[in-house]
Amino acid sequence: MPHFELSAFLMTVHNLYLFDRDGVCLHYSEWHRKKQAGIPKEEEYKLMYGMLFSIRSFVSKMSPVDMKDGFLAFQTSRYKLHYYETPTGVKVVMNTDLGVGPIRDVLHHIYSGLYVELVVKNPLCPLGQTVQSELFRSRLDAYIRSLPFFSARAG
Amino acid sequence: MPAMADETLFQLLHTQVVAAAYGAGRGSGDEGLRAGLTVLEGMGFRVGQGLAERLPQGALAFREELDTIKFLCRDLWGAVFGKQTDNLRTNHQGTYILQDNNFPFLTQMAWGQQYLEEAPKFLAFTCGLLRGTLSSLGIESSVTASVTSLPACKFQVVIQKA
Amino acid sequence: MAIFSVYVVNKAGGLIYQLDNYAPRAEAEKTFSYPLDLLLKLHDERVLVAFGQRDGIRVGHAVLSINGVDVNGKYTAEGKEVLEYLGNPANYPVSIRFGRPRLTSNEKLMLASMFHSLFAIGSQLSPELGSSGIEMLETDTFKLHCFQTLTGIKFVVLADPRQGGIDSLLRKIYEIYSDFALKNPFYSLEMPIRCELFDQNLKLALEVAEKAGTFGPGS
Amino acid sequence: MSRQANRGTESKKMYWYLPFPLPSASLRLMSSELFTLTYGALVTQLCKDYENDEDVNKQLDKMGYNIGVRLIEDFLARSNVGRCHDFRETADVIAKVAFKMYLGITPSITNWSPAGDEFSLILENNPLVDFVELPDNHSSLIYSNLLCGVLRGALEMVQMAVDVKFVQDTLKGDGVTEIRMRFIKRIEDNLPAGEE
Repeated sequence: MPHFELSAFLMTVHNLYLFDRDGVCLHYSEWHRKKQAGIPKEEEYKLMYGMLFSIRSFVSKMSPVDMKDGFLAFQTSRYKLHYYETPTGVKVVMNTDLGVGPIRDVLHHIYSGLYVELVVKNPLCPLGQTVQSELFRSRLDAYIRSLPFFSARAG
Repeated sequence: MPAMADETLFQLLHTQVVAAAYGAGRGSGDEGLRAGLTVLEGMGFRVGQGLAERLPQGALAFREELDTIKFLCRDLWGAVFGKQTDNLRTNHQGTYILQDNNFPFLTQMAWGQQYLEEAPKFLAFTCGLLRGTLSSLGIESSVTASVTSLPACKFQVVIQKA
Repeated sequence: MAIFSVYVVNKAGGLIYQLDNYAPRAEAEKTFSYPLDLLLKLHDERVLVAFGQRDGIRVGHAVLSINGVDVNGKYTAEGKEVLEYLGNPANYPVSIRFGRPRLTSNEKLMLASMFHSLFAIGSQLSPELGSSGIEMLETDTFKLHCFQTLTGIKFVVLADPRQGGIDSLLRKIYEIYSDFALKNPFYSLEMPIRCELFDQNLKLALEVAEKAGTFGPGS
Repeated sequence: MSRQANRGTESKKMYWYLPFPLPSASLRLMSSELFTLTYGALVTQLCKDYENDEDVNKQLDKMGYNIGVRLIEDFLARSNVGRCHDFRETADVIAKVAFKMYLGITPSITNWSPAGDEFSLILENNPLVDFVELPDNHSSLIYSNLLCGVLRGALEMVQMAVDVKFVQDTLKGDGVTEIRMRFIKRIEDNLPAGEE
């Protein structure tokens, strides 16, 4: 029997990773996370990126037909990982609970409305490094908290 | 509201203009900073002169100094930054303060104090632009900028009496 | 609707059973004059399209045949290197058939063990307590469903994103596995499953599931 | 309005009204020329800072590259252009979407190489060079070289290594301005070192 939690889904956003095409973790933030990975953060980012990199090549080989968007999401018994990648290799990864449906437009907004506007267009933000801009961090945090499927209660 | 595409291209070019002003061995530390600001202001001045020459003749029918400054606040700012300045003050003795609470070269940087010490580099070109436009309109001036909390900043225009 | 393939993976990540149920053929044959306006590259003993897309030929497609004769990996039927052959203007015009490369059994083994480790990482990186490994993985062309037994055997089904009834299919496969593999005295655990009855019952179960149809929009 | 006590140059707040707004057309004109004028000031400054034209050309290309690697992200955010898998597709997107969006012109695409890995962009009017005459002591200056850097930087970010150069330039007396683009190789994105 697949492990299937029948309790009412508590809509929530767990955490978010932002990577560039070289695997640099540009940004990480979390909102409701009950379990840590048990390894240092830098190792966690490498493990996450390595997993995503492998999934990309895994799905491109496994796919029976030519793909367009490719890998979209995966889920386990307790959470769902949503994935969005741009032609420049910027990767937006958001973990939510199982009840959250496709959120491609949300991830696209994080890329175009927040990362491009407040990091790429900030002359003082060098590319390929962890983002230092506080404006980007605060706007991202505010945006995530404003999402309909973000619920503080689950904290 | 993100800027128009061509405004974005201009902003990215402006970033390279700032980089050029501080490149080419202009010295480091304060001396380098001053030299860079002067070069930036100089480039802005040339662009300001060029812009003023392309004004439709009608716009030059100003007599009043104040009207010229208002022209800067509305039309020049509109053409260059896609918005108007938010405030204009004057002591009626040739000193004007143009305030922009959302200066486009700063809006992507911060909301508050972060990058405060770097901000002046992104204002010098505009100082020169204002001075250059005024000088083409026959008004000599000195223009300085100040920023205390991004993305707001002030440009002080002091008219040199003949 | 379509169920594309089934994989059974043992505790150590070894592939012990694999079935291709439905593999749509996406192929395109075209005659080219010299020089070839597609960029080819060698990858895993095959010649693939690296850049350039036209008339149904896509990046990632493999050279399947030259002038109607199937190639053998990176060699032509006559044993010459495909890349060399296509680099020589004398061989033009040439008719080349391109298509999505079929997975070799070696690649299937590698992909099974890759999924095995991805499954585990999915659990390790979970932000919630008590999470299993990856149970479902979604792309725009297929959904991968995985059911892991308490004994660590993974049953993996790849199907069209809109194919329904996969959970019950996975349970059915588990029953067939215990009936026709586990209970078969000649089958040793964790080893490749070569039981005829397992094979037949599994194919039957796939047909039933495909006919059960789909849920969600579209046929 | 009461006169403020003389607090230095601090002046009293004054509500100002505008005599008459400029017609928006002339605003559009000024903003499009702003880019050209700013570019001119940049080139002039570089010619002061560097003795020979080769160094200026190199600086312009480097600055263009710095713009291109960021401009591509803005372009992708604005247009929903997907990954480019073909050089002909790429040429169309550059000429018909990117140039139109950022410079307001649509260069024509010509002179395809037989292998489809080289083409030319023909610009009837190069917006960078309005009102510019090249002084004769700068004969080997490639005035618009920034454009080559922008294209090279942007395409590199989408995994295409390309060579971009001017082969004709109206500034040098040619009939049109022609930018030659040659596909070198596809850049595979690989795993950072030290990964499993």
